[in-house]
Amino acid sequence: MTDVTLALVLPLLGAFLLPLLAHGVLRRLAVLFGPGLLALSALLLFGAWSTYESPYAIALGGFAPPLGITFYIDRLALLFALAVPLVTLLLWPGGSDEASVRRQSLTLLLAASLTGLAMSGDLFNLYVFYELAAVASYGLAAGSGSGAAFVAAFRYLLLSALGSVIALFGIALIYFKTGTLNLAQLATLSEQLANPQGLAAFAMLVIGFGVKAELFPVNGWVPEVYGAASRRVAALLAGLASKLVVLAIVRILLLVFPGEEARQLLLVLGILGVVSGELAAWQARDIARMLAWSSIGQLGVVFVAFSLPGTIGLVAGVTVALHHLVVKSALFLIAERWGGAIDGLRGAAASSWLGAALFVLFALSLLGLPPLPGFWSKFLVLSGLAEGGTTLQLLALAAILIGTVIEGAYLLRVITRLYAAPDSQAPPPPQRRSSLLASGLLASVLIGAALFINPLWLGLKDLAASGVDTSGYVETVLGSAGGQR
Amino acid sequence: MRNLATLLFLGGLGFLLLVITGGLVFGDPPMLIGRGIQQAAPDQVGAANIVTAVVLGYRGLDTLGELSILFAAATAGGLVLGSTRSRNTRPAGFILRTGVDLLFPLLLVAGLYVVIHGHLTPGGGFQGGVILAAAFFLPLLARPQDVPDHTWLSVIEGLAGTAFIGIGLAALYQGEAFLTPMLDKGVLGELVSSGTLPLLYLAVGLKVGAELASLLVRLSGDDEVTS
Amino acid sequence: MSASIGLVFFVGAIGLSLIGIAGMLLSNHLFRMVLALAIAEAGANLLLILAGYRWDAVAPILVDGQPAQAMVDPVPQAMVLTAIVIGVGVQALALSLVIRVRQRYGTLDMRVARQCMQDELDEAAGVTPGRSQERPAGGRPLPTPIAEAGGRHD
Amino acid sequence: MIWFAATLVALTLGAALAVMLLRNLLAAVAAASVVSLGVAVMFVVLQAPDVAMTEAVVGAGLSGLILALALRRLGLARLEIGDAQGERDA
Repeated sequence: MTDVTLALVLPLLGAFLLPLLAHGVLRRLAVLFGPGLLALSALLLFGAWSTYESPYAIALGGFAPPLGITFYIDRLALLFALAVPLVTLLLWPGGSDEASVRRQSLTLLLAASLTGLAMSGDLFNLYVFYELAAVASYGLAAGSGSGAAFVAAFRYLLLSALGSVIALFGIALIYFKTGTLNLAQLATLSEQLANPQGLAAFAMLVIGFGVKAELFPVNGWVPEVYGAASRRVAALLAGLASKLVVLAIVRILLLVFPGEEARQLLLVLGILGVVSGELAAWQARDIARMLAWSSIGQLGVVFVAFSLPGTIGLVAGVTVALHHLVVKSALFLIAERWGGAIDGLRGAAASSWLGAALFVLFALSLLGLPPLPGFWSKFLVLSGLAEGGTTLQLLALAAILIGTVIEGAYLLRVITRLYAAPDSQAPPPPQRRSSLLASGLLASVLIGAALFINPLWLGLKDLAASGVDTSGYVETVLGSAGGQR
Repeated sequence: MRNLATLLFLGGLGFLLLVITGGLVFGDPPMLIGRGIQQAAPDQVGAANIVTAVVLGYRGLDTLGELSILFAAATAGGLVLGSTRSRNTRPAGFILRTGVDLLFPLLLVAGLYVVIHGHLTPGGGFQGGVILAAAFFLPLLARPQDVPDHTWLSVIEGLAGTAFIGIGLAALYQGEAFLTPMLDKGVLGELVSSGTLPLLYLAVGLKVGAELASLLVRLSGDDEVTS
Repeated sequence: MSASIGLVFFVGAIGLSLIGIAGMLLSNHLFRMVLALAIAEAGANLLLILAGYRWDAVAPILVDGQPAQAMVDPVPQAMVLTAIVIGVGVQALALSLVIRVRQRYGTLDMRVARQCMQDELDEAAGVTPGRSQERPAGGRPLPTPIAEAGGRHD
Repeated sequence: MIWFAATLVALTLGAALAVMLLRNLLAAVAAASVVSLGVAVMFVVLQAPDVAMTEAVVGAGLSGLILALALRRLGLARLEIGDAQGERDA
């Protein structure tokens, strides 16, 4: 029997050992060490996915669930956890000098913490994994070594640490009221938190964790960090890390705060994120910051989607989140060498037709052109909002539609530059072959999803149905006394 | 103007927080998991210090995460500052050197004592680790020219982290969940008791000590500022 | 008496956090922001410990094998242990960043450093610096960049 | 008891204010250590000896050392008053 905790432990072990290996005689092997461990954990998770029957809980340390830390494994957790090693592999920072080894160590730590965020069923454990992801990303953000990267990383660190203090306040409030940290047990006590104090605690958690999820009021760091860090790091943070944090927030929302007010809070913050993100992206004149602001807008849509109640909300949210994961990672990868302003991209298609074509494909899917998965994800959100029909939801619907129009404007601006005739300046260099390969793989995922949209839809609906099943969660974790799976 | 707005906002926030916490009950916590742990800990973990039982047993994964965060901070610090070499090769004065020579074994013993008694008395891997870090760092103050190279610190760091995970994996190998306490629990309150806990704390102490010491060495390297 | 002593500690926890948050928002000095962060963290830790306190209870350490009387909740204490160590790690990383910022831009003023960063980003992006409108929300107009008095180190 | 607690809290809050207001950064670091010590004593009062020990060792000791080392490396660690390099709190 394979244990999925290994998927978290192996990258951690790798991170601890990598600096030692890189010094020793095994230097040649050290280059393959990190990717090998990630591939191994992906295999483990894939095995768990294929033999999966029903949700189960793992009691870490063998302590019966409410006392110890519990991992809760269902299809939702497995799907997001599986995305972590795969996307990290695609965005792996190579190299064998000292700085590269440190960067790889941090990437492994980030991967481990994100896996933990997907599986953990304990409030404080989520906080610890969140902090680990945050500290690893400060290092990666500063890793490019420019002065701008240091300032951006410092500002990110301060904002994120402030968020952590606020989240810790929220955890303390919850502990005051309930005396437990286990999400399943908190779910049984959710009435005790259905009051202003509970709502304040939720708001604090959302603001605290929202820093990394690029939530509206606490996302000032996004354009600075993505602009100053390498595109691969930006892809990792915007594509992958933000989604896993969103998953953690959604778990807390579904289990502990089923009330209407908590959803409305997410809805309002999501709307503000869509509007502010898309407007700023429209004004941006270089591609990194344009993609960064657009990412804020997209995550606004994700929060709007998750604020929809019931299965439909979870399906819509998961679809939008996964779609954005694939598309934004790929866009950052393609733009890896397109350093300059958008105006400087003239003739990029001539120097690399494949890169430009992939960019167009992903941009169209981001916009939501019908056969591509982006259309279905937006369609799910919009239909859910129209069905809900409250004033706020209709406002969100309008905001998303207007956001899409703005998005179209700025993405088309880039595309027309790509295919314009090159002017006097030298055209941007073609992509690295590894980046093209990685984004090609992501494109095949996208096209595959478009072709098999029907089985995918059924699978996602199934996944979401078990995801919103709060009583099933409680029973799985607390019911099976003894903690043995 | 902005400051005034910020102050007003903070005043409002403070008022709100006071109102919120004013409704909380102080001194009578629900202790849903706390009570269970207090009853079960002596049998399940066998540590007289229940906080240690929680830190290493019930919430052992948090501790592993915490070690990883320290490691991430040290690695990121290394990435940011690079490998700096102390340029200040002037040896310190006689008094400092002698003092350090006397203090070094003392700190080492004190640190190890705090670490390995962590399951019995207040203290443990983190507190002892900090003392160990001070012990590792002091020689640098006295003889800046001798310790430019801290490879051995990173070796301790990596091996101690591996040991912590290895102890956890040993349980997995035995068919238990990750980080399940192993070995004989022994008699409550004795030094050799509570199974693998003292070993875990030793790993924690060494790792924390090595990590913080390398952080201190890195921060103290005066590569450009020479005032 | 019992309620008021609780209030005293609550005031302490909230006061520390507020002073810390105020320091982070109002100060423009990079080093002082790091100090303020530590204070805010201390406040949050104190609140967490308060969540586990019980009247007339002793520390959760068994003497002679058996609990003599009621003990306080050990779980928040374990959480705070974790939080304190996390805090010091983050602080060390923040200070290394401060050192680097000072070396690159020769300033410890957040406004100057931020302006330098924006200019560098604009320049790297090939956008003419100085008229960048894509300032994030809350961006405030900057007074003329303050020249640092005589580079102390470079 | 309550007077002790109130004095302790007042002292700690005062030290925290001092951290924010002192012009001399080395003094501010010292004040931050005082805050940590005050919080550590509160932890003792609240029956958390483990945490108190950690807070004293880490918060007052190690963190103070780290901050002082960083100040030295920034070239700002001096005791005379009026050294307000880069200190322009608006």
